[in-house]
Amino acid sequence: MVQSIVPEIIRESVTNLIKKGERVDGRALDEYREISLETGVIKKAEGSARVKIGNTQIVVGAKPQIGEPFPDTPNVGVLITNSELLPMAAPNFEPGPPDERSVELARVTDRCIREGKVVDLEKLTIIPGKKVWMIFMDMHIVDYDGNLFDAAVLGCLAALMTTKVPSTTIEDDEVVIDYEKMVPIPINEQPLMCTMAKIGGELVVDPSLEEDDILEARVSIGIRADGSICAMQKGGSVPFTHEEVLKAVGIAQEKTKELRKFIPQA
Amino acid sequence: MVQSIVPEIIRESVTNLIKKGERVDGRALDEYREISLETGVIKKAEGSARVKIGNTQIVVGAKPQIGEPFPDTPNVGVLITNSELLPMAAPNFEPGPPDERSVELARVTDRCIREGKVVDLEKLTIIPGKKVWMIFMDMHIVDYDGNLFDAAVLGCLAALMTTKVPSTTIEDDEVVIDYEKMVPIPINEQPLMCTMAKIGGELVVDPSLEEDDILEARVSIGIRADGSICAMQKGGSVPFTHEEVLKAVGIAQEKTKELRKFIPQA
Amino acid sequence: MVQSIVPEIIRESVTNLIKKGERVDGRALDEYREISLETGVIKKAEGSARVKIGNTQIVVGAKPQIGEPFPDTPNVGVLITNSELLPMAAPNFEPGPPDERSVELARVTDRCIREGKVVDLEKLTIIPGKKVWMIFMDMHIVDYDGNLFDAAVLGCLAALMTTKVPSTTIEDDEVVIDYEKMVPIPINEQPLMCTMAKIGGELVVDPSLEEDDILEARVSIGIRADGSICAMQKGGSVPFTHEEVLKAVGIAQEKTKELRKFIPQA
Amino acid sequence: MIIILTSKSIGNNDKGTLTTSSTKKRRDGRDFDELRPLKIEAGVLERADGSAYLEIGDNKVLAAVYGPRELHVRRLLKPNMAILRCRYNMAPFSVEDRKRPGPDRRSVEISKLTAEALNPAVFLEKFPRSTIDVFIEVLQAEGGTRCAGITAASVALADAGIPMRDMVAACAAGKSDGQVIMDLSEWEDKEGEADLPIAMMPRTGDITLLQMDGHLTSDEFEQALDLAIKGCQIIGEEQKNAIKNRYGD
Amino acid sequence: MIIILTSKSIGNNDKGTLTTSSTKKRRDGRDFDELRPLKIEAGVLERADGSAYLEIGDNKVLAAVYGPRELHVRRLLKPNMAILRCRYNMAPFSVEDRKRPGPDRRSVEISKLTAEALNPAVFLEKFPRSTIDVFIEVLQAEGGTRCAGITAASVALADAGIPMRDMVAACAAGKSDGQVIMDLSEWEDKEGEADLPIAMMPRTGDITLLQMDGHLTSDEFEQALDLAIKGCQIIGEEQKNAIKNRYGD
Amino acid sequence: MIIILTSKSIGNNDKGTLTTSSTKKRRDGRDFDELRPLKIEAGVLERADGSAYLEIGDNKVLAAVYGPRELHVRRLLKPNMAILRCRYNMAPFSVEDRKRPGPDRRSVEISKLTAEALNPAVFLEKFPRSTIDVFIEVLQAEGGTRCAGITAASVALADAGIPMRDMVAACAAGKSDGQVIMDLSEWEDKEGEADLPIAMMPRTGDITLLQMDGHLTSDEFEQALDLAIKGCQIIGEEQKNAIKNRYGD
Repeated sequence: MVQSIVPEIIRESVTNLIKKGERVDGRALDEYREISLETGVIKKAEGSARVKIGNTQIVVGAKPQIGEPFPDTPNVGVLITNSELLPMAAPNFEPGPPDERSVELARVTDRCIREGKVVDLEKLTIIPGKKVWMIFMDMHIVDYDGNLFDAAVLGCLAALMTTKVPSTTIEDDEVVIDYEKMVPIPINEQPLMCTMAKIGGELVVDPSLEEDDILEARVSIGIRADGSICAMQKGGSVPFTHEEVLKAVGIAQEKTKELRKFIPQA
Repeated sequence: MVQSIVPEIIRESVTNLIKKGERVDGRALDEYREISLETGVIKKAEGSARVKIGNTQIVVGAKPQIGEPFPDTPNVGVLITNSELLPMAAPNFEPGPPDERSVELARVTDRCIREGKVVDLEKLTIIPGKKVWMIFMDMHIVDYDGNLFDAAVLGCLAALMTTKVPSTTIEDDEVVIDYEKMVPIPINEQPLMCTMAKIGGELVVDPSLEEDDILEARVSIGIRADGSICAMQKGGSVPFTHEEVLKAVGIAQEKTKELRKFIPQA
Repeated sequence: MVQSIVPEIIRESVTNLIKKGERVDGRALDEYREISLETGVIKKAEGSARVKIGNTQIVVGAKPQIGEPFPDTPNVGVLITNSELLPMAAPNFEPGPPDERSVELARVTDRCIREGKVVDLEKLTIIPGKKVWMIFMDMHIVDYDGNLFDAAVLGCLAALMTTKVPSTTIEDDEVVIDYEKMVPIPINEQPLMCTMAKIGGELVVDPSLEEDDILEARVSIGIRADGSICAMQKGGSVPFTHEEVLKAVGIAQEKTKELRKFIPQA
Repeated sequence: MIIILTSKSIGNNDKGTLTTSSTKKRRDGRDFDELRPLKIEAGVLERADGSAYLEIGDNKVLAAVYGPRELHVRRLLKPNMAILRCRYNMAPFSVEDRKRPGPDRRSVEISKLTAEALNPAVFLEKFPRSTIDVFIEVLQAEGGTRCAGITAASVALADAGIPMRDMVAACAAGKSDGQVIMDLSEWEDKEGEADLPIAMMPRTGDITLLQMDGHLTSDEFEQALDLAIKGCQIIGEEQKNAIKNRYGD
Repeated sequence: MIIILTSKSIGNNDKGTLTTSSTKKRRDGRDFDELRPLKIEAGVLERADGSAYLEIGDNKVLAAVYGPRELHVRRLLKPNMAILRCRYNMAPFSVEDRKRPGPDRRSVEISKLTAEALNPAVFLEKFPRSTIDVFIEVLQAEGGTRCAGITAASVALADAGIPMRDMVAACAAGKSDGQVIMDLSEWEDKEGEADLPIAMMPRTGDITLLQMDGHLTSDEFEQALDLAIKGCQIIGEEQKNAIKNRYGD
Repeated sequence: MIIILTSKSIGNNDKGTLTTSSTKKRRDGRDFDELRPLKIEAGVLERADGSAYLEIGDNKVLAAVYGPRELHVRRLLKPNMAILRCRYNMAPFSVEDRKRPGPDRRSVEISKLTAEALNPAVFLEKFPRSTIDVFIEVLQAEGGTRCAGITAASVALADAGIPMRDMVAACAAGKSDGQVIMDLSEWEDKEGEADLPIAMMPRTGDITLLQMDGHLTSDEFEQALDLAIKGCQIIGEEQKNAIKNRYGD
């Protein structure tokens, strides 16, 4: 992936605005852009969602498949998260195997969903030690306008909450799949993620593309419904102070409360 | 693959000749170059052929292997076609995984052979749903002098017509293979392909390398023995008119009749 | 891998010294640098060794795994040798899949160990035709200061001589593994390798990095304890004469005798 | 900015002009010369220089265009014209059984043919030493995605303001259940006897994509070719409407 | 030239300064705020411009630095500063089940984060148009290898004579068996409730790596963060000692 | 233009000159110092600058040469000489069990050794800043393909008009069934005790490829080396004949 080159002049004007508590697009420092979420957008996927934060747009599809559990967790289903920063989404995204940015997005999303205990993976066991449901969750990033993390977690959560698998029964040690009887996968928790950029020494929520390009550092924090923390990831080459980290946790707890209204009703 | 650079002057002279109904190598517009075909050239392959059209030379080897059928076609054998545009065949062919040109050749050949119903794939079933013959057909392009498609289809057809597999019997749900008793694979149809280049507004059959380098567009048409059409592929960045397409079909039907005399006797 | 560029002046001075029977580091032409060998350095590996010849340093880990034998050798265990010329080991080693130099090192080491009959592979059969021990031997080259071959063979031999596998029993056609009862793998022979460089027409033993960079040709010879020859590999683009080859065999037989004192006691 | 167009009625109205007559209804209720419901939107993405979203039947396809722009690998550039590159890609969730991400042989071939199908329509000579990149993402596949992709890509090119001789519209015809038909569905393609996808510049009738596999007599081929051309003409109108709806007349 | 340092005593001595109190001993006998035995050596490799070897618990990690040096791929160079690249890699034999050689998604992510964690400490602006390459090899893994790698890499950078604002020390804290603890072992990480690896420049307290996964309340998070910072401070002292022992004061 | 040569008689005629005597006939009826039937043709391909086809026993090998020519990747070029690159490749159908296309570790090693074996014979210094590319395709393998490839490549280089100090001829000797023998067949190689492939410039006797694996005493090694050298001499004559037959004396 080729780095965007941001003229110094843009950096300065964005930074100076933020220092004054303002943003180029008129938002408050802790304000999200417009968010929209649709589920069930892909009929061929057993679960799906299209999420937009500002102009950032991600289509998520979840596809279950019967497979074998990992040897060390014989009674636990498998969740596999993949992301594609499509070359259509930005002029500097290139075709090819996922680069480090795409890998980071997939892994952070995966940890937030997994450690946030979204899916009750043990209930995805079909035959203990032998057959479990594997859920492949693919994120297709089609338009990139900053802050992929929050959109990714919201989209994956929504896709999983609407995912159904065929009911199964065991007859003579064989799995019988009933596609007529689709059942929702068991959902436990609903963690969400809030990303903040550090620009001009301030924390700004939901960085836009322009802000993303010039940010000094970034922190994404996953928060469960009860306010507890399930995931965290710093990015960028400028440090955070101890105080900034604690402040960021507080902001994330507040803002994910707001985000919760976009979660589809179970 | 690096594009050949053809000086404008060659393009003009070749084109002008063709507009007069003549070709650089003295052929008529609808005339093939010399064709030769040998079968059984590779003892280690269960079926094989070496085909030459002009100086274009392809060695084809067919190797059967017992494998599992695709889940959606449990009673059908598998045919896999692969082509290697070897770096020995032309100065601008490079080592590495098949490029788009090689992929197109393999896929067009595969469709012509498959849709032309050459092999009775259902008869390659050994145990329904469990074991079938998979035929790997590998095309080794060793010398490239234009018009790979027609040579590829002719070579693959000849290799398949001479392919033998060991006879199999089932004992206790196990496949018993008898290498002493080799039987020909069941052949249904014998489609052939005819390729035409559009140069100077004319259709010329069996484009040579020189013509291939300057062609405006190309169309390859697969024809069964009864004259029906089983495959078609346009190439190149210049369009065909409706009339040209119909004319090309007619030419292909005529010329594949001629090609038939090179098919080995069953 | 980028070739080191050695100024002509170094080449001349090293060569002239050798023609006088001397070497830059003061060694005799047939003298090894300091050698050290430790085994059991990696607790997580069932067998391991760290070997140093001069500043060349290789860490070898052997990991057994239960797998299926090759169809044509149903009663023989499997030994797989891999080497990584780590980018940390030299400024011109690059990350990525093994290059030809790394592949050659792994294959020559593998042949010396395999053809030198180090491991009694037949005794690694667990269920004939179905289950055997596969030993993965990975060489991690962490510091490159010339003469990898001799260090690789010595390190792999030492790692294998200290490798233990859990004992297995068969119950109802299932393999029962007893990790409490680790048994050494059966060792037959103890071949070692001696590498010589041809510089200025002379053969010098254990080429240093400086000598490696300017050598005209290289020959590595594997010798069993009884003096018989089990492996040989020439490298470099200058020929050897018939006499040089025979002389090299003699030197290798002498020098591997010296190397034997570093082999761990069984 | 969003346009929803159903071509069902259009297809029916024009039916009478074809000489072939057929009374058998198709599995999904369509006539032999009827397109599936079609919807095209231009300008659906923010970052791309041009974009389009297309639904035909249950196909859902996005196309985006970047360029003309410079390329790092100078060796590939042409001194006298732009090169048009295309990447056709299927989302892993777009098909029944999850598709592994990344190009396979099918998508490599389709990418090549798509570039060749669009090439003749673009004034490449206006942009020497540059590239125009076309990206097609199939979000949901239901038969005929290569045609859907070409059709969408053509609208995205226009949306990007790249000067074109004409739109390129693509449509398949084929034979299924013994009948020569327009615009095969997934089921008709899979169970059918032949598939003939073409692309065309509607104004001149020039054919820029031509593929066929299956089994057709010469007569059937001619019928199918006529149906596919007819389909391209209808689709071409919808492409123009999509652009008009975005930019006005 | 070889320094063996056990931080066990250091950790214990300083324990009283933390506000959290806990009486439960850990599986390996450590207190909640105690590091595993730690050993750092600088200058262990001949070829690399700088290197370090680190053991913490049963982790064995090598780090090597090459640079500042030129890069073939000029496109990636920056006109006003060096770029710091990092490759974190696990030896196939470093883990219970043999790891296939080559990068996987985990090592790609850790490599990126390691580069970001080291970046702020290095005066990159002193070396325009060049690269500094950091290679980390995990020879044996027992929980906390990313922190071990960053800590070792920082010593290797110093050993290479690359001017730095401060060392970067890394240490995880987390929660296991209901208790917030410092420096999780493999078992505590695997069976535990949360893991919080951080990297820090000890002089300023600036945090250059920050990751968390698991489940922590705000209070637990704050406790864990304090423990991790404490761990970094102890480790930072050992880094300095390692350099002193190699080069003298 | 096509030359068919059987070396059987040649091998037999010269047998007496070797000091080793052996009465046991080999599985395929050959004497211990007898080559398999050999056939070499030069100039068999149209496009390549030089080419050769070789059969020895059931081996069928094609070699092609392109160059001296320029290379895109300038970094690899040498200012004072050409570089000779080699690619040894086996056709998927050349062996009993289909081989997956593309290079494996074996072919990577053989490619490297083949380049090194040919290098000393070519006047590379005459072509600074260029490459000479040698491509070897094994169409059918029956033991000894690396030697067959080198032998064929050498003829292809001559056919390309590239100035050479001498031909490079390659031949293996080894031990099978307790007997030291020349030119091992596939069966003898697989079931045998040792394999010693060499390449040589026949005029000077200089050895440019030397590999061995198996088990040989010093005496057996010397015998095998002598046999391999003898084989190279015979093959060298056939190489010259192939060139003569193509170009005349």
